[in-house]
Amino acid sequence: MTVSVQRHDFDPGRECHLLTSGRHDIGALVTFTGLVRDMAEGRGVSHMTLEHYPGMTERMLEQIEAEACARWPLDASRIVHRHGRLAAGERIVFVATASAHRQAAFEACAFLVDWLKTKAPFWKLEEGEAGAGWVAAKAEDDAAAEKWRGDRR
Amino acid sequence: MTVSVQRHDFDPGRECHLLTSGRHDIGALVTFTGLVRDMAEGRGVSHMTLEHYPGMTERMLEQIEAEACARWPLDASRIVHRHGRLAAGERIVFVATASAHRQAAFEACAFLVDWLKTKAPFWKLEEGEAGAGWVAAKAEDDAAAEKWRGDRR
Amino acid sequence: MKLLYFAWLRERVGLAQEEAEPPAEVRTVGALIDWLVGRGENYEAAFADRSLIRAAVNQDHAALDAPVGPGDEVAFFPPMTGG
Amino acid sequence: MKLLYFAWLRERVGLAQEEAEPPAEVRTVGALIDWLVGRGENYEAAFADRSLIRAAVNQDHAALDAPVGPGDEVAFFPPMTGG
Repeated sequence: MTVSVQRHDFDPGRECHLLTSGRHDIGALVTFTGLVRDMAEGRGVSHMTLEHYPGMTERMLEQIEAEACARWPLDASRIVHRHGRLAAGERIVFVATASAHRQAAFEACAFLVDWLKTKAPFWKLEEGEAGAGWVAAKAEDDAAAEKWRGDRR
Repeated sequence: MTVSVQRHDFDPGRECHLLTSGRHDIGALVTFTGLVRDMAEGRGVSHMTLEHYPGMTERMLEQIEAEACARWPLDASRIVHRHGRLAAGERIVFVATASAHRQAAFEACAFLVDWLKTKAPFWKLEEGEAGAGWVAAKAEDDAAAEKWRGDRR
Repeated sequence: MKLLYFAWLRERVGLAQEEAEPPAEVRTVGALIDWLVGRGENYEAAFADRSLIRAAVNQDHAALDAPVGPGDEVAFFPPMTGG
Repeated sequence: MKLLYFAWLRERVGLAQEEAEPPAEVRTVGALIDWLVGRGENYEAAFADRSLIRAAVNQDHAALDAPVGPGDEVAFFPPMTGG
Protein backbone atom coordinates (compact mmCIF):
# COMPACT_ATOMS: atom_id res chain seq x y z
CA MET A 1 0.00 0.00 0.00
CA THR A 2 2.33 2.75 -1.15
CA VAL A 3 2.02 5.95 -3.11
CA SER A 4 4.71 7.78 -5.10
CA VAL A 5 4.53 11.20 -6.72
CA GLN A 6 7.58 11.69 -8.87
CA ARG A 7 9.05 13.43 -11.89
CA HIS A 8 10.87 10.37 -13.31
CA ASP A 9 9.39 7.43 -15.19
CA PHE A 10 8.40 4.13 -13.56
CA ASP A 11 8.73 0.53 -14.75
CA PRO A 12 5.35 -1.29 -14.81
CA GLY A 13 7.07 -4.69 -14.86
CA ARG A 14 9.17 -3.88 -11.82
CA GLU A 15 6.13 -2.52 -9.98
CA CYS A 16 4.23 -5.76 -10.68
CA HIS A 17 7.20 -7.77 -9.50
CA LEU A 18 7.49 -5.80 -6.23
CA LEU A 19 3.79 -6.31 -5.52
CA THR A 20 3.68 -10.05 -6.05
CA SER A 21 7.18 -11.47 -5.48
CA GLY A 22 7.35 -13.83 -2.52
CA ARG A 23 3.55 -13.66 -2.14
CA HIS A 24 1.61 -16.88 -2.73
CA ASP A 25 -1.78 -15.63 -1.59
CA ILE A 26 -2.45 -13.30 -4.54
CA GLY A 27 -4.69 -14.75 -7.25
CA ALA A 28 -5.25 -11.62 -9.32
CA LEU A 29 -3.21 -8.53 -10.13
CA VAL A 30 -4.86 -5.74 -12.12
CA THR A 31 -2.89 -2.73 -13.35
CA PHE A 32 -3.80 0.50 -15.07
CA THR A 33 -1.23 2.60 -16.91
CA GLY A 34 -2.26 6.02 -18.18
CA LEU A 35 -0.25 7.50 -21.05
CA VAL A 36 -0.03 10.85 -22.84
CA ARG A 37 -2.11 10.59 -26.04
CA ASP A 38 -1.01 12.50 -29.13
CA MET A 39 -4.61 13.52 -29.75
CA ALA A 40 -7.27 15.02 -27.47
CA GLU A 41 -10.72 15.91 -28.75
CA GLY A 42 -9.40 16.28 -32.26
CA ARG A 43 -6.40 18.43 -31.34
CA GLY A 44 -2.84 17.21 -31.80
CA VAL A 45 -0.88 17.04 -28.54
CA SER A 46 2.93 17.00 -28.43
CA HIS A 47 3.50 17.46 -24.68
CA MET A 48 1.59 17.52 -21.44
CA THR A 49 2.77 19.31 -18.29
CA LEU A 50 1.35 18.06 -15.01
CA GLU A 51 1.23 20.60 -12.20
CA HIS A 52 0.36 19.36 -8.73
CA TYR A 53 0.02 20.46 -5.10
CA PRO A 54 2.94 18.87 -3.25
CA GLY A 55 1.87 17.55 0.11
CA MET A 56 -1.86 17.51 -0.63
CA THR A 57 -1.30 15.16 -3.59
CA GLU A 58 0.31 12.49 -1.44
CA ARG A 59 -2.37 12.96 1.25
CA MET A 60 -5.19 12.51 -1.26
CA LEU A 61 -3.61 9.49 -2.94
CA GLU A 62 -3.10 7.86 0.46
CA GLN A 63 -6.71 8.63 1.38
CA ILE A 64 -8.18 7.07 -1.75
CA GLU A 65 -5.89 4.06 -1.40
CA ALA A 66 -7.08 3.61 2.19
CA GLU A 67 -10.67 3.92 0.96
CA ALA A 68 -10.08 1.16 -1.64
CA CYS A 69 -8.55 -1.09 1.03
CA ALA A 70 -11.58 -0.50 3.25
CA ARG A 71 -14.00 -1.41 0.45
CA TRP A 72 -12.26 -4.42 -1.11
CA PRO A 73 -10.15 -7.26 0.33
CA LEU A 74 -6.84 -6.17 -1.21
CA ASP A 75 -3.54 -7.90 -0.55
CA ALA A 76 -1.50 -5.08 -2.04
CA SER A 77 -1.90 -1.84 -3.96
CA ARG A 78 0.28 0.79 -5.54
CA ILE A 79 -0.15 4.25 -7.06
CA VAL A 80 2.61 6.08 -8.96
CA HIS A 81 1.79 9.48 -10.47
CA ARG A 82 4.26 11.58 -12.40
CA HIS A 83 4.41 15.37 -12.63
CA GLY A 84 6.35 17.75 -14.87
CA ARG A 85 6.54 17.91 -18.66
CA LEU A 86 5.89 14.68 -20.57
CA ALA A 87 5.94 13.92 -24.28
CA ALA A 88 3.18 12.07 -26.17
CA GLY A 89 3.51 8.33 -25.55
CA GLU A 90 5.04 8.76 -22.08
CA ARG A 91 3.55 7.10 -19.00
CA ILE A 92 1.69 9.39 -16.57
CA VAL A 93 0.18 7.17 -13.92
CA PHE A 94 0.25 3.58 -12.68
CA VAL A 95 -2.35 1.99 -10.43
CA ALA A 96 -2.17 -1.66 -9.34
CA THR A 97 -4.36 -3.76 -7.09
CA ALA A 98 -3.78 -7.34 -5.95
CA SER A 99 -6.35 -9.60 -4.36
CA ALA A 100 -7.18 -13.25 -3.88
CA HIS A 101 -10.04 -12.79 -6.37
CA ARG A 102 -10.24 -11.02 -9.68
CA GLN A 103 -13.44 -9.07 -9.21
CA ALA A 104 -12.07 -7.24 -6.17
CA ALA A 105 -8.86 -6.42 -8.03
CA PHE A 106 -10.71 -5.12 -11.12
CA GLU A 107 -13.22 -3.04 -9.17
CA ALA A 108 -10.66 -1.56 -6.79
CA CYS A 109 -8.34 -0.60 -9.67
CA ALA A 110 -11.15 1.12 -11.62
CA PHE A 111 -12.28 2.87 -8.42
CA LEU A 112 -8.77 4.17 -7.70
CA VAL A 113 -8.41 5.58 -11.22
CA ASP A 114 -11.86 7.19 -11.13
CA TRP A 115 -11.33 8.78 -7.72
CA LEU A 116 -7.78 9.85 -8.44
CA LYS A 117 -9.01 11.85 -11.42
CA THR A 118 -11.41 13.95 -9.38
CA LYS A 119 -9.71 14.07 -5.97
CA ALA A 120 -5.94 14.21 -6.51
CA PRO A 121 -4.74 17.79 -7.10
CA PHE A 122 -3.19 17.52 -10.56
CA TRP A 123 -3.75 19.83 -13.53
CA LYS A 124 -2.77 19.16 -17.11
CA LEU A 125 -1.42 21.77 -19.48
CA GLU A 126 -1.58 20.52 -23.06
CA GLU A 127 0.85 21.69 -25.74
CA GLY A 128 0.12 21.12 -29.39
CA GLU A 129 -0.24 22.63 -32.83
CA ALA A 130 -2.75 25.14 -31.44
CA GLY A 131 -0.46 26.34 -28.62
CA ALA A 132 -0.77 25.54 -24.92
CA GLY A 133 -3.93 25.32 -22.87
CA TRP A 134 -5.20 23.94 -19.58
CA VAL A 135 -7.24 20.78 -19.94
CA ALA A 136 -10.84 21.21 -18.79
CA ALA A 137 -12.27 18.66 -16.36
CA LYS A 138 -14.70 16.23 -17.95
CA ALA A 139 -18.24 15.79 -16.71
CA GLU A 140 -17.84 12.07 -17.46
CA ASP A 141 -14.97 11.90 -14.95
CA ASP A 142 -17.19 13.39 -12.25
CA ALA A 143 -19.89 10.89 -13.17
CA ALA A 144 -17.38 8.01 -13.05
CA ALA A 145 -16.22 9.05 -9.57
CA GLU A 146 -19.78 9.63 -8.40
CA LYS A 147 -20.94 6.14 -9.30
CA TRP A 148 -18.75 4.67 -6.51
CA ARG A 149 -20.28 6.91 -3.86
CA GLY A 150 -23.35 4.79 -3.16
CA ASP A 151 -21.37 1.59 -3.53
CA ARG A 152 -19.85 1.25 -0.07
CA ARG A 153 -19.09 -2.26 1.08
CA MET B 1 -4.01 -8.63 -31.12
CA THR B 2 -2.05 -11.79 -30.40
CA VAL B 3 -2.55 -14.90 -28.38
CA SER B 4 0.09 -17.25 -26.92
CA VAL B 5 -0.39 -20.60 -25.25
CA GLN B 6 2.88 -21.70 -23.73
CA ARG B 7 4.58 -23.74 -21.04
CA HIS B 8 7.18 -21.12 -20.07
CA ASP B 9 6.67 -18.00 -17.99
CA PHE B 10 6.02 -14.53 -19.43
CA ASP B 11 7.24 -11.09 -18.40
CA PRO B 12 4.35 -8.66 -17.70
CA GLY B 13 6.63 -5.64 -18.07
CA ARG B 14 7.91 -6.77 -21.45
CA GLU B 15 4.35 -7.50 -22.63
CA CYS B 16 3.27 -3.97 -21.63
CA HIS B 17 6.27 -2.53 -23.42
CA LEU B 18 5.52 -4.46 -26.62
CA LEU B 19 1.92 -3.27 -26.60
CA THR B 20 2.62 0.43 -26.13
CA SER B 21 6.12 1.19 -27.42
CA GLY B 22 6.14 3.51 -30.38
CA ARG B 23 2.39 4.08 -29.99
CA HIS B 24 1.25 7.59 -29.09
CA ASP B 25 -2.48 7.00 -29.50
CA ILE B 26 -2.97 4.80 -26.44
CA GLY B 27 -4.31 6.58 -23.37
CA ALA B 28 -5.02 3.58 -21.16
CA LEU B 29 -3.47 0.15 -20.71
CA VAL B 30 -5.17 -2.32 -18.38
CA THR B 31 -3.60 -5.66 -17.51
CA PHE B 32 -4.74 -8.70 -15.58
CA THR B 33 -2.28 -11.28 -14.25
CA GLY B 34 -3.66 -14.47 -12.74
CA LEU B 35 -1.42 -16.36 -10.30
CA VAL B 36 -1.49 -19.73 -8.53
CA ARG B 37 -2.78 -19.15 -4.99
CA ASP B 38 -1.48 -21.29 -2.14
CA MET B 39 -5.01 -21.64 -0.80
CA ALA B 40 -8.28 -22.56 -2.49
CA GLU B 41 -11.52 -22.82 -0.54
CA GLY B 42 -9.62 -23.48 2.66
CA ARG B 43 -7.34 -26.16 1.20
CA GLY B 44 -3.58 -25.64 0.91
CA VAL B 45 -2.31 -25.78 -2.68
CA SER B 46 1.32 -26.45 -3.56
CA HIS B 47 1.04 -26.94 -7.32
CA MET B 48 -1.45 -26.55 -10.13
CA THR B 49 -1.28 -28.46 -13.41
CA LEU B 50 -3.07 -26.91 -16.37
CA GLU B 51 -4.22 -29.31 -19.04
CA HIS B 52 -5.52 -27.87 -22.30
CA TYR B 53 -6.78 -28.82 -25.75
CA PRO B 54 -4.05 -27.77 -28.18
CA GLY B 55 -5.52 -26.22 -31.29
CA MET B 56 -8.92 -25.48 -29.82
CA THR B 57 -7.36 -23.35 -27.06
CA GLU B 58 -5.74 -20.97 -29.55
CA ARG B 59 -8.96 -20.88 -31.63
CA MET B 60 -11.09 -19.96 -28.62
CA LEU B 61 -8.67 -17.33 -27.34
CA GLU B 62 -8.56 -15.74 -30.79
CA GLN B 63 -12.36 -15.81 -30.96
CA ILE B 64 -12.85 -14.07 -27.63
CA GLU B 65 -10.14 -11.53 -28.47
CA ALA B 66 -11.95 -10.79 -31.76
CA GLU B 67 -15.21 -10.45 -29.83
CA ALA B 68 -13.60 -7.92 -27.46
CA CYS B 69 -12.24 -5.93 -30.42
CA ALA B 70 -15.71 -5.89 -31.98
CA ARG B 71 -17.31 -4.61 -28.77
CA TRP B 72 -14.76 -2.01 -27.64
CA PRO B 73 -12.49 0.42 -29.53
CA LEU B 74 -9.19 -1.31 -28.66
CA ASP B 75 -5.82 -0.21 -30.02
CA ALA B 76 -4.09 -3.41 -28.91
CA SER B 77 -4.71 -6.53 -26.90
CA ARG B 78 -2.78 -9.56 -25.72
CA ILE B 79 -3.54 -12.91 -24.09
CA VAL B 80 -0.84 -15.26 -22.76
CA HIS B 81 -1.95 -18.47 -21.05
CA ARG B 82 0.42 -21.05 -19.61
CA HIS B 83 -0.10 -24.79 -19.35
CA GLY B 84 1.75 -27.55 -17.51
CA ARG B 85 2.67 -27.82 -13.82
CA LEU B 86 3.03 -24.57 -11.89
CA ALA B 87 3.97 -23.90 -8.26
CA ALA B 88 2.04 -21.61 -5.91
CA GLY B 89 2.92 -17.98 -6.65
CA GLU B 90 3.63 -18.62 -10.34
CA ARG B 91 1.90 -16.63 -13.08
CA ILE B 92 -0.82 -18.50 -15.04
CA VAL B 93 -2.38 -15.98 -17.39
CA PHE B 94 -1.88 -12.44 -18.68
CA VAL B 95 -4.55 -10.34 -20.40
CA ALA B 96 -3.91 -6.78 -21.57
CA THR B 97 -6.08 -4.25 -23.37
CA ALA B 98 -5.07 -0.83 -24.68
CA SER B 99 -7.45 1.90 -25.75
CA ALA B 100 -7.67 5.66 -26.11
CA HIS B 101 -10.00 5.68 -23.10
CA ARG B 102 -9.84 3.93 -19.77
CA GLN B 103 -13.40 2.63 -19.57
CA ALA B 104 -13.03 0.62 -22.79
CA ALA B 105 -9.71 -0.82 -21.60
CA PHE B 106 -11.11 -1.80 -18.16
CA GLU B 107 -14.30 -3.34 -19.53
CA ALA B 108 -12.60 -5.24 -22.35
CA CYS B 109 -9.98 -6.67 -19.98
CA ALA B 110 -12.60 -7.87 -17.48
CA PHE B 111 -14.66 -9.31 -20.34
CA LEU B 112 -11.68 -11.25 -21.72
CA VAL B 113 -10.88 -12.75 -18.33
CA ASP B 114 -14.52 -13.69 -17.69
CA TRP B 115 -14.99 -15.29 -21.11
CA LEU B 116 -11.64 -17.01 -21.11
CA LYS B 117 -12.59 -18.81 -17.88
CA THR B 118 -15.70 -20.38 -19.38
CA LYS B 119 -14.75 -20.75 -23.07
CA ALA B 120 -11.05 -21.60 -23.29
CA PRO B 121 -10.46 -25.37 -22.90
CA PHE B 122 -8.21 -25.44 -19.81
CA TRP B 123 -8.59 -27.68 -16.77
CA LYS B 124 -6.82 -27.26 -13.45
CA LEU B 125 -5.53 -30.15 -11.35
CA GLU B 126 -4.73 -28.94 -7.84
CA GLU B 127 -2.08 -30.61 -5.69
CA GLY B 128 -1.93 -29.99 -1.97
CA GLU B 129 -1.90 -31.47 1.51
CA ALA B 130 -5.05 -33.42 0.69
CA GLY B 131 -3.64 -34.99 -2.51
CA ALA B 132 -4.53 -34.08 -6.09
CA GLY B 133 -7.94 -33.23 -7.47
CA TRP B 134 -9.56 -31.57 -10.46
CA VAL B 135 -10.85 -28.08 -9.75
CA ALA B 136 -14.63 -27.82 -10.16
CA ALA B 137 -16.00 -25.02 -12.31
CA LYS B 138 -17.56 -22.21 -10.29
CA ALA B 139 -21.15 -21.10 -10.80
CA GLU B 140 -19.91 -17.53 -10.20
CA ASP B 141 -17.62 -17.83 -13.24
CA ASP B 142 -20.58 -18.83 -15.42
CA ALA B 143 -22.52 -15.89 -14.02
CA ALA B 144 -19.60 -13.53 -14.69
CA ALA B 145 -19.36 -14.70 -18.31
CA GLU B 146 -23.14 -14.59 -18.73
CA LYS B 147 -23.45 -10.95 -17.68
CA TRP B 148 -21.63 -9.87 -20.87
CA ARG B 149 -24.05 -11.74 -23.11
CA GLY B 150 -26.74 -9.07 -23.19
CA ASP B 151 -24.16 -6.30 -23.30
CA ARG B 152 -23.36 -6.17 -27.01
CA ARG B 153 -22.27 -2.80 -28.38
CA MET C 1 -14.12 -40.17 -36.21
CA LYS C 2 -11.44 -38.91 -33.82
CA LEU C 3 -12.43 -38.80 -30.16
CA LEU C 4 -10.56 -36.80 -27.50
CA TYR C 5 -10.98 -36.84 -23.72
CA PHE C 6 -9.66 -34.29 -21.24
CA ALA C 7 -9.14 -33.94 -17.47
CA TRP C 8 -11.13 -36.44 -15.35
CA LEU C 9 -13.00 -37.68 -18.43
CA ARG C 10 -9.63 -38.74 -19.84
CA GLU C 11 -8.75 -40.42 -16.55
CA ARG C 12 -12.05 -42.31 -16.31
CA VAL C 13 -12.12 -43.40 -19.94
CA GLY C 14 -8.46 -44.35 -19.64
CA LEU C 15 -7.57 -42.81 -23.00
CA ALA C 16 -6.55 -39.35 -24.21
CA GLN C 17 -7.75 -40.09 -27.72
CA GLU C 18 -8.99 -42.84 -30.00
CA GLU C 19 -10.35 -43.48 -33.47
CA ALA C 20 -13.94 -44.73 -33.47
CA GLU C 21 -16.45 -45.76 -36.10
CA PRO C 22 -19.89 -45.41 -34.59
CA PRO C 23 -22.80 -46.78 -36.64
CA ALA C 24 -24.45 -44.49 -39.19
CA GLU C 25 -27.47 -43.80 -36.95
CA VAL C 26 -25.18 -41.94 -34.48
CA ARG C 27 -25.71 -38.45 -35.84
CA THR C 28 -25.46 -36.14 -32.79
CA VAL C 29 -23.14 -35.55 -29.84
CA GLY C 30 -25.81 -36.94 -27.53
CA ALA C 31 -26.24 -40.12 -29.59
CA LEU C 32 -22.46 -40.53 -29.63
CA ILE C 33 -22.37 -40.41 -25.82
CA ASP C 34 -25.17 -43.04 -25.65
CA TRP C 35 -23.19 -45.27 -28.00
CA LEU C 36 -19.92 -44.79 -26.05
CA VAL C 37 -21.59 -45.61 -22.71
CA GLY C 38 -22.60 -48.99 -24.17
CA ARG C 39 -18.98 -49.81 -24.93
CA GLY C 40 -17.83 -50.44 -21.35
CA GLU C 41 -17.76 -49.52 -17.69
CA ASN C 42 -15.00 -46.96 -18.14
CA TYR C 43 -17.23 -44.95 -20.52
CA GLU C 44 -20.21 -45.47 -18.24
CA ALA C 45 -18.24 -44.02 -15.30
CA ALA C 46 -16.91 -41.12 -17.38
CA PHE C 47 -20.31 -40.07 -18.71
CA ALA C 48 -22.36 -40.92 -15.58
CA ASP C 49 -23.30 -37.30 -14.78
CA ARG C 50 -24.18 -35.73 -18.10
CA SER C 51 -24.66 -32.30 -16.52
CA LEU C 52 -20.87 -32.21 -16.12
CA ILE C 53 -20.07 -33.15 -19.74
CA ARG C 54 -19.08 -30.52 -22.29
CA ALA C 55 -18.29 -31.29 -25.93
CA ALA C 56 -16.56 -29.74 -28.91
CA VAL C 57 -16.92 -30.73 -32.56
CA ASN C 58 -14.00 -29.79 -34.77
CA GLN C 59 -12.67 -27.54 -31.98
CA ASP C 60 -15.85 -25.53 -31.52
CA HIS C 61 -18.09 -25.80 -28.48
CA ALA C 62 -21.08 -28.02 -29.34
CA ALA C 63 -24.40 -28.84 -27.68
CA LEU C 64 -25.81 -32.36 -27.26
CA ASP C 65 -27.94 -31.99 -30.40
CA ALA C 66 -25.02 -30.81 -32.56
CA PRO C 67 -24.45 -33.07 -35.60
CA VAL C 68 -21.43 -35.38 -35.82
CA GLY C 69 -20.24 -37.52 -38.71
CA PRO C 70 -17.31 -39.49 -40.11
CA GLY C 71 -14.09 -37.47 -40.20
CA ASP C 72 -15.13 -35.15 -37.35
CA GLU C 73 -12.92 -34.48 -34.33
CA VAL C 74 -15.13 -34.76 -31.24
CA ALA C 75 -13.84 -33.87 -27.78
CA PHE C 76 -15.41 -34.49 -24.37
CA PHE C 77 -14.39 -32.66 -21.22
CA PRO C 78 -15.65 -31.25 -17.91
CA PRO C 79 -16.61 -27.56 -17.53
CA MET C 80 -13.52 -25.45 -18.12
CA THR C 81 -11.47 -23.99 -15.29
CA GLY C 82 -8.79 -21.89 -16.97
CA GLY C 83 -7.79 -18.32 -16.33
CA MET D 1 -2.82 32.79 6.35
CA LYS D 2 -0.93 31.10 3.53
CA LEU D 3 -2.67 31.24 0.13
CA LEU D 4 -1.76 28.97 -2.80
CA TYR D 5 -2.93 29.17 -6.43
CA PHE D 6 -2.63 26.45 -9.08
CA ALA D 7 -2.97 26.06 -12.87
CA TRP D 8 -4.83 28.94 -14.57
CA LEU D 9 -5.75 30.44 -11.21
CA ARG D 10 -2.04 30.82 -10.52
CA GLU D 11 -1.56 32.37 -13.97
CA ARG D 12 -4.42 34.84 -13.58
CA VAL D 13 -3.55 35.89 -10.02
CA GLY D 14 0.09 36.10 -11.11
CA LEU D 15 1.33 34.38 -7.95
CA ALA D 16 1.89 30.77 -6.89
CA GLN D 17 1.58 31.67 -3.22
CA GLU D 18 1.38 34.56 -0.81
CA GLU D 19 0.89 35.40 2.86
CA ALA D 20 -2.33 37.30 3.55
CA GLU D 21 -4.02 38.76 6.61
CA PRO D 22 -7.71 39.08 5.85
CA PRO D 23 -9.82 40.97 8.43
CA ALA D 24 -11.32 38.95 11.28
CA GLU D 25 -14.81 38.89 9.69
CA VAL D 26 -13.47 36.67 6.86
CA ARG D 27 -14.33 33.32 8.38
CA THR D 28 -15.15 31.06 5.39
CA VAL D 29 -13.63 30.08 2.05
CA GLY D 30 -16.41 32.00 0.26
CA ALA D 31 -15.81 35.16 2.32
CA LEU D 32 -12.08 34.85 1.60
CA ILE D 33 -12.79 34.79 -2.15
CA ASP D 34 -15.02 37.89 -1.81
CA TRP D 35 -12.23 39.68 0.05
CA LEU D 36 -9.57 38.62 -2.51
CA VAL D 37 -11.69 39.80 -5.46
CA GLY D 38 -11.74 43.27 -3.91
CA ARG D 39 -7.93 43.39 -3.91
CA GLY D 40 -7.43 43.84 -7.68
CA GLU D 41 -8.26 42.99 -11.25
CA ASN D 42 -6.00 39.94 -11.29
CA TYR D 43 -8.06 38.35 -8.47
CA GLU D 44 -11.28 39.47 -10.12
CA ALA D 45 -10.25 37.71 -13.37
CA ALA D 46 -9.10 34.57 -11.54
CA PHE D 47 -12.30 34.17 -9.52
CA ALA D 48 -14.72 35.45 -12.20
CA ASP D 49 -16.47 32.09 -12.72
CA ARG D 50 -16.93 30.65 -9.25
CA SER D 51 -18.38 27.41 -10.63
CA LEU D 52 -14.82 26.60 -11.77
CA ILE D 53 -13.15 27.31 -8.42
CA ARG D 54 -12.18 24.51 -6.07
CA ALA D 55 -10.55 25.04 -2.69
CA ALA D 56 -8.59 23.14 -0.07
CA VAL D 57 -8.01 24.11 3.56
CA ASN D 58 -4.93 22.61 5.16
CA GLN D 59 -4.64 20.20 2.22
CA ASP D 60 -8.17 18.82 2.44
CA HIS D 61 -10.88 19.58 -0.10
CA ALA D 62 -13.16 22.29 1.28
CA ALA D 63 -16.55 23.77 0.33
CA LEU D 64 -17.31 27.49 0.13
CA ASP D 65 -18.79 27.48 3.62
CA ALA D 66 -15.76 25.73 5.18
CA PRO D 67 -14.19 27.77 7.99
CA VAL D 68 -10.81 29.50 7.55
CA GLY D 69 -8.69 31.34 10.10
CA PRO D 70 -5.23 32.67 10.85
CA GLY D 71 -2.49 30.07 10.33
CA ASP D 72 -4.48 28.05 7.79
CA GLU D 73 -3.11 27.02 4.40
CA VAL D 74 -5.80 27.76 1.82
CA ALA D 75 -5.41 26.69 -1.82
CA PHE D 76 -7.49 27.67 -4.85
CA PHE D 77 -7.49 25.73 -8.11
CA PRO D 78 -9.63 24.63 -11.07
CA PRO D 79 -11.31 21.20 -11.17
CA MET D 80 -8.63 18.51 -11.14
CA THR D 81 -7.49 16.76 -14.31
CA GLY D 82 -4.97 14.16 -13.15
CA GLY D 83 -4.83 10.48 -13.93
